[in-house]
Amino acid sequence: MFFGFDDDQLALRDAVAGLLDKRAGLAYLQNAWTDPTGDPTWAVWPELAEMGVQGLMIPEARGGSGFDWVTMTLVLAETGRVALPLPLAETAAVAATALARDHTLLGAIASGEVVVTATAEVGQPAPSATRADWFIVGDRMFARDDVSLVPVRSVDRTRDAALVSPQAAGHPLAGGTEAGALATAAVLVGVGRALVAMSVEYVKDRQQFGVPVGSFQAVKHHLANAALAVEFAAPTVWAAAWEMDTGAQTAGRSVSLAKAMASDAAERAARIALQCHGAMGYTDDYHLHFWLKRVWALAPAFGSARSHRLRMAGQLGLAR
Amino acid sequence: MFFGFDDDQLALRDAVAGLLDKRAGLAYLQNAWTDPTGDPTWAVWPELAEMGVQGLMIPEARGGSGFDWVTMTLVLAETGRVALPLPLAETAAVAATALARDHTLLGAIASGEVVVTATAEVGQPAPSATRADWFIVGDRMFARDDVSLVPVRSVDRTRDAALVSPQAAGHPLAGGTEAGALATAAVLVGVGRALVAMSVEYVKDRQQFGVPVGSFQAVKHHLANAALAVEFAAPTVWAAAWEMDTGAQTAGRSVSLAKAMASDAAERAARIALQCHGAMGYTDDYHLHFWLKRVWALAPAFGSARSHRLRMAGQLGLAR
Amino acid sequence: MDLTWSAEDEDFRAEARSWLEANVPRPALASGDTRDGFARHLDWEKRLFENRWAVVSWPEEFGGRGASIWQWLIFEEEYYRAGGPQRVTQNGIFLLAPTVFEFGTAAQQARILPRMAAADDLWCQGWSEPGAGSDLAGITSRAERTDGGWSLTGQKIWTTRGAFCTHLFGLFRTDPDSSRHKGLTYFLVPLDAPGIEVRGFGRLDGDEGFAEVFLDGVEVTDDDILGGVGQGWSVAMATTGSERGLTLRSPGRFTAVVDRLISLAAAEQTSDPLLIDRVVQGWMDAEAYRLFTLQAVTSLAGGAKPGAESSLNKIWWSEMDIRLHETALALQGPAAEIDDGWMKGFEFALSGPIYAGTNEIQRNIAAERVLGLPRS
Amino acid sequence: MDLTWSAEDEDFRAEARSWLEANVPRPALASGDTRDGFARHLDWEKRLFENRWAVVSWPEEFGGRGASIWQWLIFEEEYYRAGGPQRVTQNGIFLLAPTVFEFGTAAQQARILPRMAAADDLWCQGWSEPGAGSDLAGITSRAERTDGGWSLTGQKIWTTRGAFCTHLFGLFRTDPDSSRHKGLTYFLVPLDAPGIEVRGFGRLDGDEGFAEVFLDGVEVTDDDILGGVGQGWSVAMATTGSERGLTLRSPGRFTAVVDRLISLAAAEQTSDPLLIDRVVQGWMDAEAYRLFTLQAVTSLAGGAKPGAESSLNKIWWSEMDIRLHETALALQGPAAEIDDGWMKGFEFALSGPIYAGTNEIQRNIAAERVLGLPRS
Repeated sequence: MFFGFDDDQLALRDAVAGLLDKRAGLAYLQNAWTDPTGDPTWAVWPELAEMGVQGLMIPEARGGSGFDWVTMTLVLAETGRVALPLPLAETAAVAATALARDHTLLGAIASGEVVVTATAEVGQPAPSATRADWFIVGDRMFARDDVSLVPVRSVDRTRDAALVSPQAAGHPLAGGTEAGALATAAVLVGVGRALVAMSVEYVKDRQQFGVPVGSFQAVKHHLANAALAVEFAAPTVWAAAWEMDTGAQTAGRSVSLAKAMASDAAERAARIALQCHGAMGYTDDYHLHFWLKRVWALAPAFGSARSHRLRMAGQLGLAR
Repeated sequence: MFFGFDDDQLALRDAVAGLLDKRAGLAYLQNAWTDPTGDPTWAVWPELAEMGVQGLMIPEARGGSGFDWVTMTLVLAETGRVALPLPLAETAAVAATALARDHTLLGAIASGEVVVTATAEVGQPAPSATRADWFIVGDRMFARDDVSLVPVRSVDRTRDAALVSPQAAGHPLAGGTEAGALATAAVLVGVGRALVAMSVEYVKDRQQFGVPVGSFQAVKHHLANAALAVEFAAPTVWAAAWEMDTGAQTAGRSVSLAKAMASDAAERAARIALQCHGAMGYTDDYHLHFWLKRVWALAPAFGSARSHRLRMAGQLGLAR
Repeated sequence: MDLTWSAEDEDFRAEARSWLEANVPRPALASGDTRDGFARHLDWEKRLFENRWAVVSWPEEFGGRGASIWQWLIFEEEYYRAGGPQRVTQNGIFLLAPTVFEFGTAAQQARILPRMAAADDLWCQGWSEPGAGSDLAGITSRAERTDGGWSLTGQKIWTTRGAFCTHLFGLFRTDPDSSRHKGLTYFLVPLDAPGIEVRGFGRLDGDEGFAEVFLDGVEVTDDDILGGVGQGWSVAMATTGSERGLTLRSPGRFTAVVDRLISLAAAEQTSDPLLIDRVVQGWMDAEAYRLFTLQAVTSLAGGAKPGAESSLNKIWWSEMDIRLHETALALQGPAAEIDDGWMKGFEFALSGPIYAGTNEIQRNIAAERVLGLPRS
Repeated sequence: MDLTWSAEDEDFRAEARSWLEANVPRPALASGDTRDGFARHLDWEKRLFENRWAVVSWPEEFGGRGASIWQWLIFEEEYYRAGGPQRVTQNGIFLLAPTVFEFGTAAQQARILPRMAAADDLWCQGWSEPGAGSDLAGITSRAERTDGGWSLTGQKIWTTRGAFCTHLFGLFRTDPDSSRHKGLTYFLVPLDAPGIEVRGFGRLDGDEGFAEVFLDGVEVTDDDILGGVGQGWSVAMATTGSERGLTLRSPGRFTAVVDRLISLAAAEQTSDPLLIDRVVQGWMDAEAYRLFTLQAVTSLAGGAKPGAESSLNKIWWSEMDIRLHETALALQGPAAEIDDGWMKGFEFALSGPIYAGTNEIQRNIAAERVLGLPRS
């Protein structure tokens, strides 16, 4: 029994975090908000590929590094922490794991040449629709020419979202929605932790009534509640990743647990973060809103907390 | 439009409150806890009858004073305020309104000679089972000889509860469960208000860290939340009473609204009251527990909040 | 207790309903928090005024109908039932006007109110400052005595629709040696005065609904003071009562939202009992708010002053409004991320627990002034 | 990451399971918080000790098995899975013993621990006083120097099962001029010493689970001090860490409750999707607690000290425990008022957010020491 990460996993996480801190900071995100499809936004994509992120879970024989879901969820949480507006979860976690292990596309995914986006069901929004080469809808994948896209204005402008309707049979995948749920849960844990951390910094700094607002008990309790939700969601994500890696019989249930916990925790953290920022959180002149809106887009994606609870009810023998 | 009470209604409420304050204080309640069926506990019953409480809604021709539901709910809230351990809601509100307007029993109810208890369904606990002469189960009433009783130890010892199973056809009633729900909601508003008031007094007095615990923001916010819940439940009870009095088409829905709001508010107030009292609330050496346990018994009685919401879903055209 | 409306009130309702049904613009106007949308909303305000629906509860001499507070409630109910546009004049009508009625001289009332009703003058609120939010008494913008009056200098922020308005009402420190609640004065300031710069900026949803107002030696006169030099705090608190309490959020706003929510549940053919239960709870919360308001208005109509209970009121409606919109988003599923309709409503609702005194402050007030707990 | 158990751990589990299945008393014993029930629980404790299951993680010399912290978790899981009786020795084993291991002399360890493991000595906690609850540093009970040692005078309250215990561990003020956290000393006191009076009183559910302990010139010696004169606060805080954190509430307690809850839902043939959803949420909360604990224990097993995160831990389990029981009561409907089984469990669960530092205090600690917010 060892509930933790090994040195290789932590080193890779830290390397990705370092790259993101350097190349995907606030100025980058601000630009991506108004230009989500532009080259400055996408310049980070090949750099991530060079570091091996897109190929993290791809077999070495196909140009990847053969890491596991545990490592992937750690890395995805880092992308959530900086609200990275690129479809890494969709490409590196969903496509890379749901394609057959010898699929020819894997090499192009690992090298960063190919961008894949994903959504759980027909007619639901998928991100990065302009730049994506391939579109996953549930457990099938389609070439760009084989889908019709209806661009929509997402509350999160960096998403560049479109509703996807397949126009062809597509390629079958294995476990695309499961992978999507787990990857999204990992991102949400990172977003939730960032919301708590940003709020803590803000309330330590912001003075009212002659003291930092973070010294008021109501603010303390709000943030303790946010941290509580996020920190109890996090281990459910790592455990689900480990079960996916080991092919545990309960892996599906654990993924549902992770997504339900992460969705609820991130929504709670978002609500509290906004309240603790007061008016400063309520303007798009300030950066908090990037993380809030990411939560609102991702919490219902790949199954809401409720839909995963319904699934667990069946798995627990409680369905009527 | 006038959402308030007239002078006669307020005078009667105040008279009952005065009697209860004098005759049903803490020492009385403490005694009723260990001796719910004894004469000291029941000595208040004829005094209430003398004041006209049991006959409040009984026609003058049958020995009552012909008041309305609005007055009755005001009075019942007073009995909740002192956690009166007598079946006044069951006798004076349920039996007195659900029996035919010319029923011969009405005179004996008004005079205090007859004690009626009530529960919503077969097999559910009814209070004051030892002393009751008549038993209402849903929309039928049974003589004592026509029911089998299984005494149960209620969490609220003053309830003297028993499970009631009818052994005969009984007398039909009109609107017994509706009356029970509204009467119980009114009692719960009184209990909830008392819980808030007792907690406010306690936290003003109790000192920790050199200050009253009521000066801590967390305690303030707890009690503001309790007051919020109870004070928004209260008008739904008065409005439902008025709709019952005027035979409004939406009266049933309004009763469900009142019971659902009052049950949830009282449970919330109980939880907060206990937490604000700390360990002092967690001993039966201190009086808070009488009110807590009354809430736990009454919140599910005559329909839980959920069951009333289900009913409202139908009334709002939302049932599937 | 009598929860029926008088024949007169029913007539008033019928007249309002019929006018609104015939006149409410279709399709709905673009957001009044954008420059284009604001202009279209202004046209609507002038139409309301011409038909004497702009300020129904004001005396006729100022453009109203002398309607009772009950009729005002009825009008609001009908207005939101009909899907009437957001009231871009509301900060003047609902926040400033009650203060002008209470503290203004006859000359000020005549100068300010009819032009406000006609939407000729558009008022925004200049209270918050970068260092004075929840802690409003931390205001540092100052007014210095000059020969002819006063010179205003400082910075206001979070001024709703400030970039589109013509006038600002705000608090300034007239006594340089004062601190906190003392030494403040309530000023009325034309935004085209020399020395004023207004910078609009985005709300959460990106619409330019906020402004910063920079004042540098702006000249105003004694006539631009409401309620006396140094009386600013107590004068402003009257407005705060309005902002938190009844006037800003009539029950009709929420019953209209609930009606739309019930329609959405039907349109989405929701079969999830949990979602249906949340819709029912939403209806219940709005209904409780309506009844609580009828009880409060009965008390006001009987001559009572609005008190600290308005804190409970604000907590209730603001948190209910968020829950109603969250329920709608849950009904929509992943498509909820599309930024129109309910999502925009949700973003707007999120401001409720923040503005006009955060709900943390409101809970303090409720605990201290309604329940009598000790100040800390 | 490796979430499998070693063969050795699985063997340990199998042995524990088989012994417990054969030995856990049926039907369940009467409450250990009543005089009769306590005696029956004492028999059980002696049986546990004889079979070396009383203190599995202690060294063998003191009556344990030298089990790892992982095996302790496994034992707890099996113990509650089997429906094992409440541990009436727990305040000694889980609160005092860690302190004795850390601060006790070899002589103290030899004197105290084996008799504690054997349930020969029964320890209760003497910390709270009428004026010192959440504010534990407000202790006024005092210890005065005498020729041969110390004389204890004062009053302790909320002492769990104090009326049935033989010894008390508690904090007393040894420096009369001290205040707050300073000048306190941790004493071990036999309850049969002259000058002690113990009065049992009821918990919320009426069982005599609490006691007041009155001390009037009770003589103890220097050997009865744990950790040095004046060191009481820091010595006690070690115990507080245990009380809030892992040891008092192993995940196995809650997974067992959830299993019973799922059975109840089946037995009641619940068809209400809202209730089913609450049961699922209960399972999720307990599962998250189990995983959070595995993560925390991995860190402890790696040599880390339990820290302020134990505050998050305590908030989670205590509030989860109430929700689990509320869900069970909702499943039972009006019959829930019958005061046995789930209702008694609910009443007990309600103590969770109060004892061992209220959850308000825990949230302060989490905010200040985990998140780094400023103390007020």
